[in-house]
Amino acid sequence: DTLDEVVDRGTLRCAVVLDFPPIGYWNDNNEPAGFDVEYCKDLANSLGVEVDLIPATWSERLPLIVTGRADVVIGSTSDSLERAQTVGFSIPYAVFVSQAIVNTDSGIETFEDMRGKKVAAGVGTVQEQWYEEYADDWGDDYRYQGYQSENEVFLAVEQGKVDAGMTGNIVAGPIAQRFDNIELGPVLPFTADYVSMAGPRKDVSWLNYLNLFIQQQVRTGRYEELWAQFVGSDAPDLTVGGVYY
Amino acid sequence: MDYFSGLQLKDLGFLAEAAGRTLLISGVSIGIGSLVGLIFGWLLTVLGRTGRFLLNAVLDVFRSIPLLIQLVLFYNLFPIIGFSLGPFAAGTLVLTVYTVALVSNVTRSGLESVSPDLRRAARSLGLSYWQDMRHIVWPVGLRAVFPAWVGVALSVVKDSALVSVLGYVELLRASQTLITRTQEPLIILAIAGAFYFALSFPMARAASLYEKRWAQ
Amino acid sequence: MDYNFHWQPVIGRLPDLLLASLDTLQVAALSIVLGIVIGLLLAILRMNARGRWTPLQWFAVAWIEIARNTPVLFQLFFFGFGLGAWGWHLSPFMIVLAGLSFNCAGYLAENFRGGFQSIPDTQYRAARSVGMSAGQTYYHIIIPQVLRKVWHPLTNQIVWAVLMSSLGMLVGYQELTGSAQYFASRTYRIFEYFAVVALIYYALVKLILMASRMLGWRLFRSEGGV
Amino acid sequence: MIDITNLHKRFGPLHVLKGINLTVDKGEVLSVIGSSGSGKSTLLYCINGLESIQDGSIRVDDTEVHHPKTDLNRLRQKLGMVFQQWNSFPHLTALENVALAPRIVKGQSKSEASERASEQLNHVGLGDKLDSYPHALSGGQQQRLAIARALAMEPSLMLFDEATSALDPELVGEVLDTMRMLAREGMTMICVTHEMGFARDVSDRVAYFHQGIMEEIGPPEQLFNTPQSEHTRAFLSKVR
Amino acid sequence: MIDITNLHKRFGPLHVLKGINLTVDKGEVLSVIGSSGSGKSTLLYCINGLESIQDGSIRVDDTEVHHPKTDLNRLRQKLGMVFQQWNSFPHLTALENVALAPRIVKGQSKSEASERASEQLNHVGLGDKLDSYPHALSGGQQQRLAIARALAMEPSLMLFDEATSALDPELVGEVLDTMRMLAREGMTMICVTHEMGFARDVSDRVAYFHQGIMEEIGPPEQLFNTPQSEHTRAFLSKVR
Ligand SMILES: Nc1ncnc2c1ncn2[C@@H]1O[C@H](COP(=O)(O)OP(=O)(O)OP(=O)(O)O)[C@@H](O)[C@H]1O
Ligand SMILES: Nc1ncnc2c1ncn2[C@@H]1O[C@H](COP(=O)(O)OP(=O)(O)OP(=O)(O)O)[C@@H](O)[C@H]1O
Ligand SMILES: [Mg+2]
Ligand SMILES: [Mg+2]
Repeated sequence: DTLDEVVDRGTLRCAVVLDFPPIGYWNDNNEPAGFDVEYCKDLANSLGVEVDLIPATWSERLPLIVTGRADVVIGSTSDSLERAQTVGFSIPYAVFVSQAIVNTDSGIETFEDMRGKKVAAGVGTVQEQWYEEYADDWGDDYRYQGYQSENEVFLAVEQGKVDAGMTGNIVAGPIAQRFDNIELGPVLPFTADYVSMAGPRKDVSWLNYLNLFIQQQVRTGRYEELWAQFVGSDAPDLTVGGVYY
Repeated sequence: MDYFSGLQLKDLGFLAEAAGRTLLISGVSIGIGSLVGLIFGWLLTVLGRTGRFLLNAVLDVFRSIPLLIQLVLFYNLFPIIGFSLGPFAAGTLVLTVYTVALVSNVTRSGLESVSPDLRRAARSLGLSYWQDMRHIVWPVGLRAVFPAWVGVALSVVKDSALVSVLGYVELLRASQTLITRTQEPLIILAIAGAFYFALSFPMARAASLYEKRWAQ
Repeated sequence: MDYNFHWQPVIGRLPDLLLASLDTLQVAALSIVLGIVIGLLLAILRMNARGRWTPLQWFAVAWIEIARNTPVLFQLFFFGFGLGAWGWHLSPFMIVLAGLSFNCAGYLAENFRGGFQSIPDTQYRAARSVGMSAGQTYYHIIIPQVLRKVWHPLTNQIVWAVLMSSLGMLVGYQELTGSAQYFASRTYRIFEYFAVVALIYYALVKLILMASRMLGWRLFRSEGGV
Repeated sequence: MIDITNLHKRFGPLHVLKGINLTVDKGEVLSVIGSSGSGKSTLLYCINGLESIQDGSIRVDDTEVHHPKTDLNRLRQKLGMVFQQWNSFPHLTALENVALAPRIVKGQSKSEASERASEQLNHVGLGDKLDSYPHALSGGQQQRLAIARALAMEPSLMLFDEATSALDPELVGEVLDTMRMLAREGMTMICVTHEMGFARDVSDRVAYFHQGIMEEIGPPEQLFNTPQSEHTRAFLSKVR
Repeated sequence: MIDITNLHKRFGPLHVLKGINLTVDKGEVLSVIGSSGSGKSTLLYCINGLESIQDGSIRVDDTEVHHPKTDLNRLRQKLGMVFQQWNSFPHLTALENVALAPRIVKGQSKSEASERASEQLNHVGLGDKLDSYPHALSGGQQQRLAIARALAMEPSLMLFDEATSALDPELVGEVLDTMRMLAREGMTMICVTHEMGFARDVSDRVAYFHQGIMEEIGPPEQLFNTPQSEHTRAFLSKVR
């Protein structure tokens, strides 16, 4: 199985998304950095192997697993049931709330204001899928635009091509700070976005290993530490009350 | 914490390195692709009807499907059939096949452009088929299509930008990375564009001058 | 490798994909039309550049050379984020249209120039010598012959535009490739979707070539067809 | 009919015609001979207004060809011209080739133009080729087509620029015969030619051009049998 | 020297040569005339083994040309050939054009081949063009180059296929002069030609071809002055 293969090979092929600061980004030495990148390194350490980081776009994440080019994706992958038909998921390793960033001229304050406005998200993100549920209701007021990367979404909002972009709350903050004409928009009425690591669907022992790794990260306080380092606020609770995973 | 930073001098180095990778992947593809394409082009002039039709049909497929699709398809196909290729290997393979498809066409028309009279003249001096090929047909035919070949090579260099969709960090992908970090699309795109232009324009020019001289 | 192909979802989406291929054809057709018009203008400007160059001719030459010497994808990005930085906002459709038209105009301009230059001078002189005006000469004598000369490269350019419109995916336009990627992003069965899309492109290209041959045969039967 | 005085023509630094004086009368047939590059074709183009001139004047029936007010398209209808090659329009049938200019330049109706065109084609012996495209005609037939096309504009002067030199030897005859027929019918003609036989038999006068200068002009017997200039002698000995 | 009996050549359904019988002796100069498409070029190609034949035989110095065992490349060294057009190798200088075949076919050393090549070029009057590329030579010079190239293989028979018909009238003379020189030197020659003057002056015999049949053959005076066949008469009257 993958676990043996990784140990034999001596490298862990870990896919990350690098246009999603602070979770994954290129630092000013043009090297990968961020919360997910540190997780990849920790995972490799736990196995005693080298890490081989594979930069991916949103829509490339799962094909990398399906076609066996990566051992694991640590890329803010929301654990939807549709996706679970294609890849296997670990227990959640982080949780986000979906939030909009808006152009200062857009006049958007609430989610309802986004009706009739141009709204963007990355192709293949959960925001895109959840937002599409409003398509039938809104009719012509539903004006959605997909982009290849989160970064293109930010650029589009910044340049005023679209009125709002949908992303995770953690990313939204820094973006709004960085650009003069972007500000934080409404928190989106979507369910909380539990994100998991993804691995080959049938490889249960590998998924088990990943589950344990996530447990250990929280137990040892590494989770809190990295969250504080990159996101800067309190690390969110990874459990859901009233049900077993 | 600031995850973004302005454009720095060392970013130019980053772009230069990526430009090197653009040259590497297109150079390898053009090199191998041209060799194989020469052979296929020659085959197209000597094969029988069916052979020619079949070979043409196969090569034609690669000219009739967007390169982007070919790249994504092959990149995903190899692991499925059992061996995993990195972006560089997969990109090189697809670009090479693409080059073969284009070069074989160019070669064929070059060889066919050598007039039968010229070949008769060579044969009438007692040159054998292979001597005729080696000393007359290849040099004359290939010289005639050299400019077209340069055109093919340059289009492969430019199309190598598409390998970026596989995650291979060539010039265009590198500029995207920098755009992500610096949010300065205009200047970075201008640098990338200038690089392609500086590579392509002089070569295209030289080839067309050569063509004019040769046409006389 | 134990990969199981899932074709069912793709088959289910086939009608959507075929609809999307109409978008592909539409953007390709429009950019070819624009490319022809602009390409003709550029060719005429460039051909008239004898001796001293005017700014207009510099413009034409710059357009032609940039279009031919940089990647199409670069040109699309430029019309996408590049212009955006100046506050010009093009919709993804407009980005693809502008990028492909820009590119086609540059390539076609050179084809047209070659076409014009391949018409022997005596054709022009023969027409003028029977009293035709310059306009009449172009309309009745030169253009029909140039059209025949550029028919083949023009067909190639149309095919090229169809193939290259697939880059629409990378700038957010949902033509055939973009839609396929969009649908595939649900189940992540990229290979299956793209395999089907490859077939559709192949069929489109063959259709275009056939149409061009038939039309060319009708138009140019005077010279034994194309 | 034609009156050329002190004609100078330059292509940039190249001085191609260096002061030509020449008169051609109505009904006269003038042959122009001379080696390649001596300016023969250029002379015809200047007469037709297809090339500008730098000095001197050309008058056709008292119209100054290069006067800015001259309506060249009108003038050219008087001057039929036949070139060495590539001169039939390849995308039109023989009939359309001939009928086009009368229709769009003279404004004849389609049926009138067609009728006259087929008369002209009969005249040059192409009555059975009305609907053929040029690529289906032999070189000689194409040249006769070009003659018919020029005649359809009812010109009063015909200019021939080496009309036979691109033809196979066997096809030369039929074109020369057509030109002979025109000469007999009294057409005024200037023929640049390499066919010394034709020049000798048909012309009223022959002019020899050498490097932009009309070295010698006179009746054919005189020019061929007792050439005055050394250059003429050298040229004639080369072309036999 | 050459012995052709009952030669038949077909291109698919097209019967191009219909039973040719012809003997050419050593030192003889034979001119072949006839209208376009009558099979003259095809005859030369068959003699040279560049085209297969369907019936009959061609023997050169007692070697059966189309016998499967015949080493054609060897045979062709005996048979120099000059074509109508475009037959100098455009990528080689004049010297290399001439020296190539002796070097790679006959295995001469580079210096030996070059030396002989420059002799041959001198012979045809191109001594000052050794290092010129064909595109810098006039048509007549290119044809003389082609003759030198053939001569460099020291052939015992030269085949000329309308060697002058693509040339400007002024350049024809120099090539014909070279051919005359060869004839004087005693070379055996078969010349397909449109130049009746040459055929009359230089040949020992002239053959007239018509639609794949050798209609008439004889000394030039006889063929030109008292042609026997009606077709010959018609042809001669057309080419003057
Ligand atoms: N458009 C042009 N621009 C520059 N030079 C020209 C042009 N047309 C002709 N010439 C030059 O003018 C000279 C005379 O040319 P012209 O065609 O009149 O000669 P010609 O006597 O007709 O020769 P030929 O017998 O080869 O047709 C030549 O040196 C030619 O190169
Ligand atoms: N390779 C070929 N395939 C088919 N037909 C051919 C081929 N070569 C020649 N022919 C035909 O054979 C006939 C004789 O051709 P050939 O070239 O021998 O004529 P020719 O007497 O040399 O005429 P010309 O004076 O035009 O050179 C022509 O009808 C020609 O079309
Ligand atoms: Mg001329
Ligand atoms: Mg022949």
